[in-house]
Amino acid sequence: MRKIPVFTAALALVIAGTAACGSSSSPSSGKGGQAGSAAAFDPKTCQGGTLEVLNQASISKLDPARIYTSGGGNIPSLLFRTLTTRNRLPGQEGAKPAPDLATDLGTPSDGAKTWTYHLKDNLFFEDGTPITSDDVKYGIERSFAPELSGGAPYLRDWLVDASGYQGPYKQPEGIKAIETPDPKTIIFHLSKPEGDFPLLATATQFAPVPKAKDTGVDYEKHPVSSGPYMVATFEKKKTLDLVRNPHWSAATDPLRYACPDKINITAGLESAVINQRIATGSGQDANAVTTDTTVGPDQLAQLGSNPDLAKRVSKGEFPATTYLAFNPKVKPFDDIRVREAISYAVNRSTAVNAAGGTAVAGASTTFLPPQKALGYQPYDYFPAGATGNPAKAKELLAQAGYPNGLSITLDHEADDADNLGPKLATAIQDALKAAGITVTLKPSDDSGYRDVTGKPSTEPGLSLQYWGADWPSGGPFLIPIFDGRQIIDSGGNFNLAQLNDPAVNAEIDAINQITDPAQAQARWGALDAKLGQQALTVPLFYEKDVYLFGKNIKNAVPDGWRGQYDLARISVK
Amino acid sequence: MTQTVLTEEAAADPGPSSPPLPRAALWRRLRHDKAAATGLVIIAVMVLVAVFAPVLTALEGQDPTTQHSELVDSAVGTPLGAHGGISGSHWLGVEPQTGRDLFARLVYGARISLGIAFGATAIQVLIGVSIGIAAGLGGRLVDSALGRLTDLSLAFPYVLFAIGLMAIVPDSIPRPLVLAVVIALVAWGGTARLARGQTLSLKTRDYVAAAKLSGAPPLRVARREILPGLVTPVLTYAALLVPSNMIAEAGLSFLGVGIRPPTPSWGQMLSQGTTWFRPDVLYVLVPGGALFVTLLAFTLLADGVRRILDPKNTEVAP
Amino acid sequence: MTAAGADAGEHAVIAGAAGAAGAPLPEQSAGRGPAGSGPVLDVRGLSIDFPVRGGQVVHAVKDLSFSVPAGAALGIVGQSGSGKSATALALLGLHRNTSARVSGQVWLNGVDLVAASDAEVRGLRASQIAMVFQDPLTALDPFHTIGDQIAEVYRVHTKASRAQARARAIEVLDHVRIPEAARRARSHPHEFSGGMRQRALIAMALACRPKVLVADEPTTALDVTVQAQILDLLDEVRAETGMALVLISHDLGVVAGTADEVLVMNEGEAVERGPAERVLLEPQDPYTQGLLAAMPRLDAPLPGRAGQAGAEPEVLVRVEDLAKHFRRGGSLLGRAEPFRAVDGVSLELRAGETLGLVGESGSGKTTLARMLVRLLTPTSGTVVFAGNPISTLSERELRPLRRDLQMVFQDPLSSLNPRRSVGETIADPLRIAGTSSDAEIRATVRELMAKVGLDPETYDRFPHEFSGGMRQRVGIARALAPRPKLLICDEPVASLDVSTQAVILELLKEVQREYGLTVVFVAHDLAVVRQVADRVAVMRFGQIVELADAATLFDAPQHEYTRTLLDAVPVVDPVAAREKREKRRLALAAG
Amino acid sequence: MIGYVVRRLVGAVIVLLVLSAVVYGLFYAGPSNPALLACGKGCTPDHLAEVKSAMGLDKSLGDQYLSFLHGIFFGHDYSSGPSVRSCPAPCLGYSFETDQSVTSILTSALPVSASLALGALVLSLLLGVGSGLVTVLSGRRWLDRGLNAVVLLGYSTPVFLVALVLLIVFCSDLKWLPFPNYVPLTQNPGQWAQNLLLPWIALALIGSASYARMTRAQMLETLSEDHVRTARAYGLSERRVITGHVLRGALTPLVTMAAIDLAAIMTSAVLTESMFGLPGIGHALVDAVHGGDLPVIVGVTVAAGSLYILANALADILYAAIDPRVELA
Repeated sequence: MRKIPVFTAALALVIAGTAACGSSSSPSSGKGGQAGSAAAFDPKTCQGGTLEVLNQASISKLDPARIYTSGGGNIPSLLFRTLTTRNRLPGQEGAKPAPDLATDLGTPSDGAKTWTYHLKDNLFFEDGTPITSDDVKYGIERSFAPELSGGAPYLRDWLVDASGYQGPYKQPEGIKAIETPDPKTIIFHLSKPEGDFPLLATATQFAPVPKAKDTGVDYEKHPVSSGPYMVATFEKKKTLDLVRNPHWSAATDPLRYACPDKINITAGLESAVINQRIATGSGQDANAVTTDTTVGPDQLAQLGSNPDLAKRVSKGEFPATTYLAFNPKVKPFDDIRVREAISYAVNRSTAVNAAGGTAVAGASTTFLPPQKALGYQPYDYFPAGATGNPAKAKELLAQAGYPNGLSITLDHEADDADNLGPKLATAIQDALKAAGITVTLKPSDDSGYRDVTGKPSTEPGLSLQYWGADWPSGGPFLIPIFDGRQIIDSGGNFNLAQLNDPAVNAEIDAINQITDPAQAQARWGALDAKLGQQALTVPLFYEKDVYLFGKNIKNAVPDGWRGQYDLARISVK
Repeated sequence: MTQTVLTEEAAADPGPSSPPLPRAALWRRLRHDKAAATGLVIIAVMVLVAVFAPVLTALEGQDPTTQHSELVDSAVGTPLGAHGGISGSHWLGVEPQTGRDLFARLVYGARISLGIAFGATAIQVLIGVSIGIAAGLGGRLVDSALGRLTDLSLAFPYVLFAIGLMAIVPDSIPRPLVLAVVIALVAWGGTARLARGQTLSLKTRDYVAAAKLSGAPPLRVARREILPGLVTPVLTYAALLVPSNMIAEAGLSFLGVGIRPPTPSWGQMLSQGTTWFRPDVLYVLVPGGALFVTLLAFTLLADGVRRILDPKNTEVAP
Repeated sequence: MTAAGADAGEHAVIAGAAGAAGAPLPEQSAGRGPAGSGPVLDVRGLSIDFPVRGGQVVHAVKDLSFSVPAGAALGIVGQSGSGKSATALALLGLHRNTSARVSGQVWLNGVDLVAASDAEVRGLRASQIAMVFQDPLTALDPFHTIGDQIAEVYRVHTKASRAQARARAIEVLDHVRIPEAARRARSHPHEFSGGMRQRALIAMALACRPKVLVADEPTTALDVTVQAQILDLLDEVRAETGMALVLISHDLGVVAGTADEVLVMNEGEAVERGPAERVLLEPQDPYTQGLLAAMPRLDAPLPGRAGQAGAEPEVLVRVEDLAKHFRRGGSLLGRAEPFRAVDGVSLELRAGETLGLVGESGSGKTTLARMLVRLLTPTSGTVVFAGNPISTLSERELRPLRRDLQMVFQDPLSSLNPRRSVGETIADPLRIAGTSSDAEIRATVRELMAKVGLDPETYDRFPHEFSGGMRQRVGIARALAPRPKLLICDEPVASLDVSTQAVILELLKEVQREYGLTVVFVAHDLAVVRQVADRVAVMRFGQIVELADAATLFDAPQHEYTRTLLDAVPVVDPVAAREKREKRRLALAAG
Repeated sequence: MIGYVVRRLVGAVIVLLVLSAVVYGLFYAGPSNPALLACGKGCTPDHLAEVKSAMGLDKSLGDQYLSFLHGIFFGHDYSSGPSVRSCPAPCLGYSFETDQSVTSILTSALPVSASLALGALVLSLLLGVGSGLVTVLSGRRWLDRGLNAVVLLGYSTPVFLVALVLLIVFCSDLKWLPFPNYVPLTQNPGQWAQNLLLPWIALALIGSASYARMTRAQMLETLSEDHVRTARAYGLSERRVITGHVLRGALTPLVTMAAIDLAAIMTSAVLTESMFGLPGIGHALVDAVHGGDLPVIVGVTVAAGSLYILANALADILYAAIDPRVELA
């Protein structure tokens, strides 16, 4: 139902590309895993069988440099170990990072501007060669090559003097800001304090790549595995079959259980078919899961009456908000009363229904989703109730000089795959009609939509938007949207309000220096609440993720980072 | 979309030598042909429904775009109440998720489905007949150029090209118009081929020579001698084109490149309905049934006309 | 002609007249015995009905009786719709499993084909009675070779081996004088000419040595010279094999030289039957008499053409070295040799004369005629009409001259727009000229209609409501409407029954006189041309081989081809016909 | 014969050239920005510039088209750095979004589409021709009417409706079949057929209508031909008449229809592929359209058009080979 986009502050756009690269996660409401098997689950005896993964999104990229993931993704994380990784636990604990290749979460120094990591012992690639800190450095350098673009842009921003680096093919001397004094140690020098660095280090760009095996753009045909599985066959956009990596050792990797002997991923399926197959569960489908298809209305409607099916759902929350974005540079949205009127007029019931109902979306009046890891603080400055307050909206419009109503255009995506399509747009259209606002809908194809809305010169006055966290923290949620220095004129901009408030910018810099998560959370929450008063966005709903899994699947527990069960910990036995 | 193929069959059989049937006689026989008459009545009803959609929805007291979140289950979006929420104020129930009135959407959807089907057919016939006559009456060069053009249009993978075209047409043009034009543009070849074949056959008739001898200029020959001879075969063919265009519209809307929301179209409703088959079967049955019945009506009519006009009238095997 | 045959003939006429099928006479019981002197085919009280739409029934054949002795030849003659073809099909039981209802008896070799079982009838077909059909183009399966088709028939009836059947096929093909029979047996039907195909069909008929051969209009689709060859062949194989022949034709001339006995049918009934000489030379029945009178004949006295022989009339049309070439099978990789439909024709048309243009199919006569009125543009050469070079003028320049050049077409159905009323069709040239008011035009049209023998009240009727002859009158009226100077008649009577032919020819002569027209009369039928033409041009392979006064051309033809043509024309007098056949045979032997 | 084939193919190539030029021109000269679209989602300005120069979009449209044509015969290397994306001949373009040559997308989609089309065609022919023959040969009026009704139903049912009902009934409710999941023939023929069964049935239910109607009409026409009367007049049994002299003539026109159908299903069974999740050509195109992947749209359209034209040419050649009357000089 939902493709899984993740976002970047600086340059890049949405990537739904890779099969896996799912969303990241954060403290989950932790309802998942009531299957009860979680408690009885023993990772020691779970080995065996073949896991089937049925996905919609094509597996079009498998190069760790090119994948855009949150927390290392679901499928990529089976192949690539990274310096740190998500903690893979339900609830709030799961929203934290944990050491992976590294021995710990890193040692900050110089006011969180320098981060030092040491690699564990006995780490090997699938061919048996040992993993060194140079391999990690090389993996990061590759991701700067233009022909391997696609990953998150943070490193380019954060590393000292790295923004002009063109990758190891053109500049074999490498990035000065990364030091590898010995094969076990790697040191990162940042241009500014970044308390979130251990969370960023979960990305696949932090996976080691052996220089000797690098074949450039062809590397993805068989990326060298450092994780529990390796590629057996890979057919772009169709199938990816994984088998055990003999040189991976569970001793160095307590978080990945690696239960199934084989994992077969099939892409390009219709969402309805995926859900039907998992629900029906005949034959191999009893061992099936999906990493990109939330449950459809057919199965949702059955959950109440079908206890067998109800046992086979995982309910989590990926921290993401769907909202209306204003461009205050465009009339009439320069007038805060118009923005407020629209905030009052929206009908969050129909909006939530458009997304599939309260089972998969929760009405939201805050920009930050209701998760502690992000620093959520409740507020509702323009109370619209469940179904909108058109009277108050009309009043404000009259004050703003539109006593006879208003005609505006709403930009949205052409299809409903990202929940930014016609369904939500028509719900908004219908709700605003009650307040005397006539909405003209303007759909664009996915790519065209990002292109139009991401360029300040062409940005429409009002558009449907979605924002998800690259990792469970308030920073990646608020910075790209509200930091004035993140406005990008050439395209790929996400600060759609084009807000450049020195006070806000300064507060962001201040929070970034904090390395204590609890402290930072409180400050992010306060910043969100303050920004909310300006009515630069109309938050509509936050995301709930309900995934089905097959009859034989055990330990399908949604983690707190991404709200989704973790393939590295699922068993089919 | 094998449906596109069947129109070829009709094109291959111009059946030129049948004596003309006066319109009145055709009408009389049509009324006595049970199947064709049924088709005609259904089409008439559908057209009336489409034309009077605002009146009908006003009678019901609903409109096709107002969302009723109170009428659907807030958790999963299924309509509340039995049979998709059928009630005195919502005659066919409501749409899942949005709670929009299904009857209102159905009757407004008829406007789109029928309008585009008729519109596309009209454009197709216009293009096809013009090109066909020009090719048939023009010289060797004109004929071979237009013949190639026709081959080309027939060679275009129908659906693929329509999808491709829909993707690049700017949004400023009204969508139904775009759809009608695109459908017509990718499928005028059959009509052109039929019209050309018919023209070539009529051209050799001596009465065309006689008209030339009477001093008739070429345009008069085309209008007075050729065009009337095309009316019957082209109309018969067009009767088959209408349902095939309707399927094309439904298919494109189904694929999400057709009509844009909130404007209702049957194909689009069906495409939404596929995920609701079990929780709300009515949501599939209503637009699906309407589409099926209308298509069947057109096919019955076209078949009836063909049967009546067929000089051999091979209803029963010898 | 045997006495028994004559008796049977009398009996048939009597039985027909009495309207009773009657009990078999002793002769018939004899006929059912072993093949001998009695009739091999005996038809008694045959009636055939066809149900049509609306529950009505057409009585195609009513109570028909006749018999054919072994080795004899019966000619059945009738105009279209007389029931002769339905009768032919009944002789082989081919109405089985159709909607036709057959009653009466058809005795063949001791079996009544009407009552026998399907298997029995199948066994008799080809082995006892075989049939040759009218259109040799469609009568053979296009997918199989000629030899295979003959061999298949032979094997079905004789249980012969493949090789034997093949040998038999080649044998019969050789018999019907197909050159290189062994090689041609491997050809598909489309590789044969029309005449060859008809020979192949006859060969197929001969394959199982049947006792009776039914030939239904076997030469109607063929040119006159080929027709003569096929008729000669039929006559020959009958003589050689001793089988009986039933020859069915609309043309009295066709049966004259071949049939011993002739049966004339009209509206499903036998109106007259008897020995060929008697029926053709001294017909008793008024219907037969009418048929014979209407038939154009080469031996009738030339019609007088008074007034034409006077002072040298002016030349209306001058044709010089006219040619028309059609490209065929043009391709990307090479150009095929063009087909020279008309190849260097020069002639002059004198005002007020009628020029007959004769030739076989493909001789270029129609192409030439159409170039005379610029319906076709010549490849080279000129046509000068009253001082105007109409072959080179542009369409626009030509338009004012169009009214002077009119044409009457062969097929009256195809030459009238089925979707326009006859009145408007006739009015068309007047409306295009645009010089008269609507009332004037209507008056003129009514006048014209009356003149050509149409009821002016039928102004608003449509062509399909008229008979063929009436339609041709409409065509003539349309051609006359602009008061033309030159009238081209392209086979104007070829698709009409012989009695209608005579009337239309008379009408044409009349209007020519009245309007002072110059007429070019195109026809394949020399006898028809002879009736109307002052001068006659004979065409072959796109060229005029002979051009002369009618009298000269018919009485003393100069060119070899003209003579061949004239010799091939069937004549009604059986004695004369046999003489002509003998002449042809000698010529063939000599050549 | 050879000459005919050559001529027919040369004609096909000319039509193809025009087709590709039209498609190319239409899409690349259209209002959308090809470089941006080709660059795909997640395109950075760096990447965009790279793609732009690699695609040669700085050149004129005509030059671009020529290099597109050149690529078909000689391949094309897209390079803007040390690593080269090579697209060997026949190169129909390069999808920068998925980092694959269009040719490789096509070659992986083609077997799926071909499997779908062949099976559906065989089933359509069996059902359609079979029922057409039975109707005509039995001569039963009720059968004839029944067939006509079925044919009309087939004409009136959109394929996605059939597909949906089949899926629900056979996979979801009765569970007689697993949900379709394409397995290559080379991998497991049994599963290949099992997984394609429903799509085949869906297409055949609709496609066979045309064949049934065509068979019926052709049979009736051939039965009324003179040479069939000749065969009967020469004492051939009804069975022999039908098998020896009717079937071949009656069914020959179906060859043309089948060849064109084959191409049509291979290229245009978008809805069927989409409903049954078959990764065929139609699916690839829909993906490309939704992703705005212009090189794939153009490449697939051109390839599909070629397939169509070749099928037409093949049909003519086949027809000529079967029917001795067609001259091949």
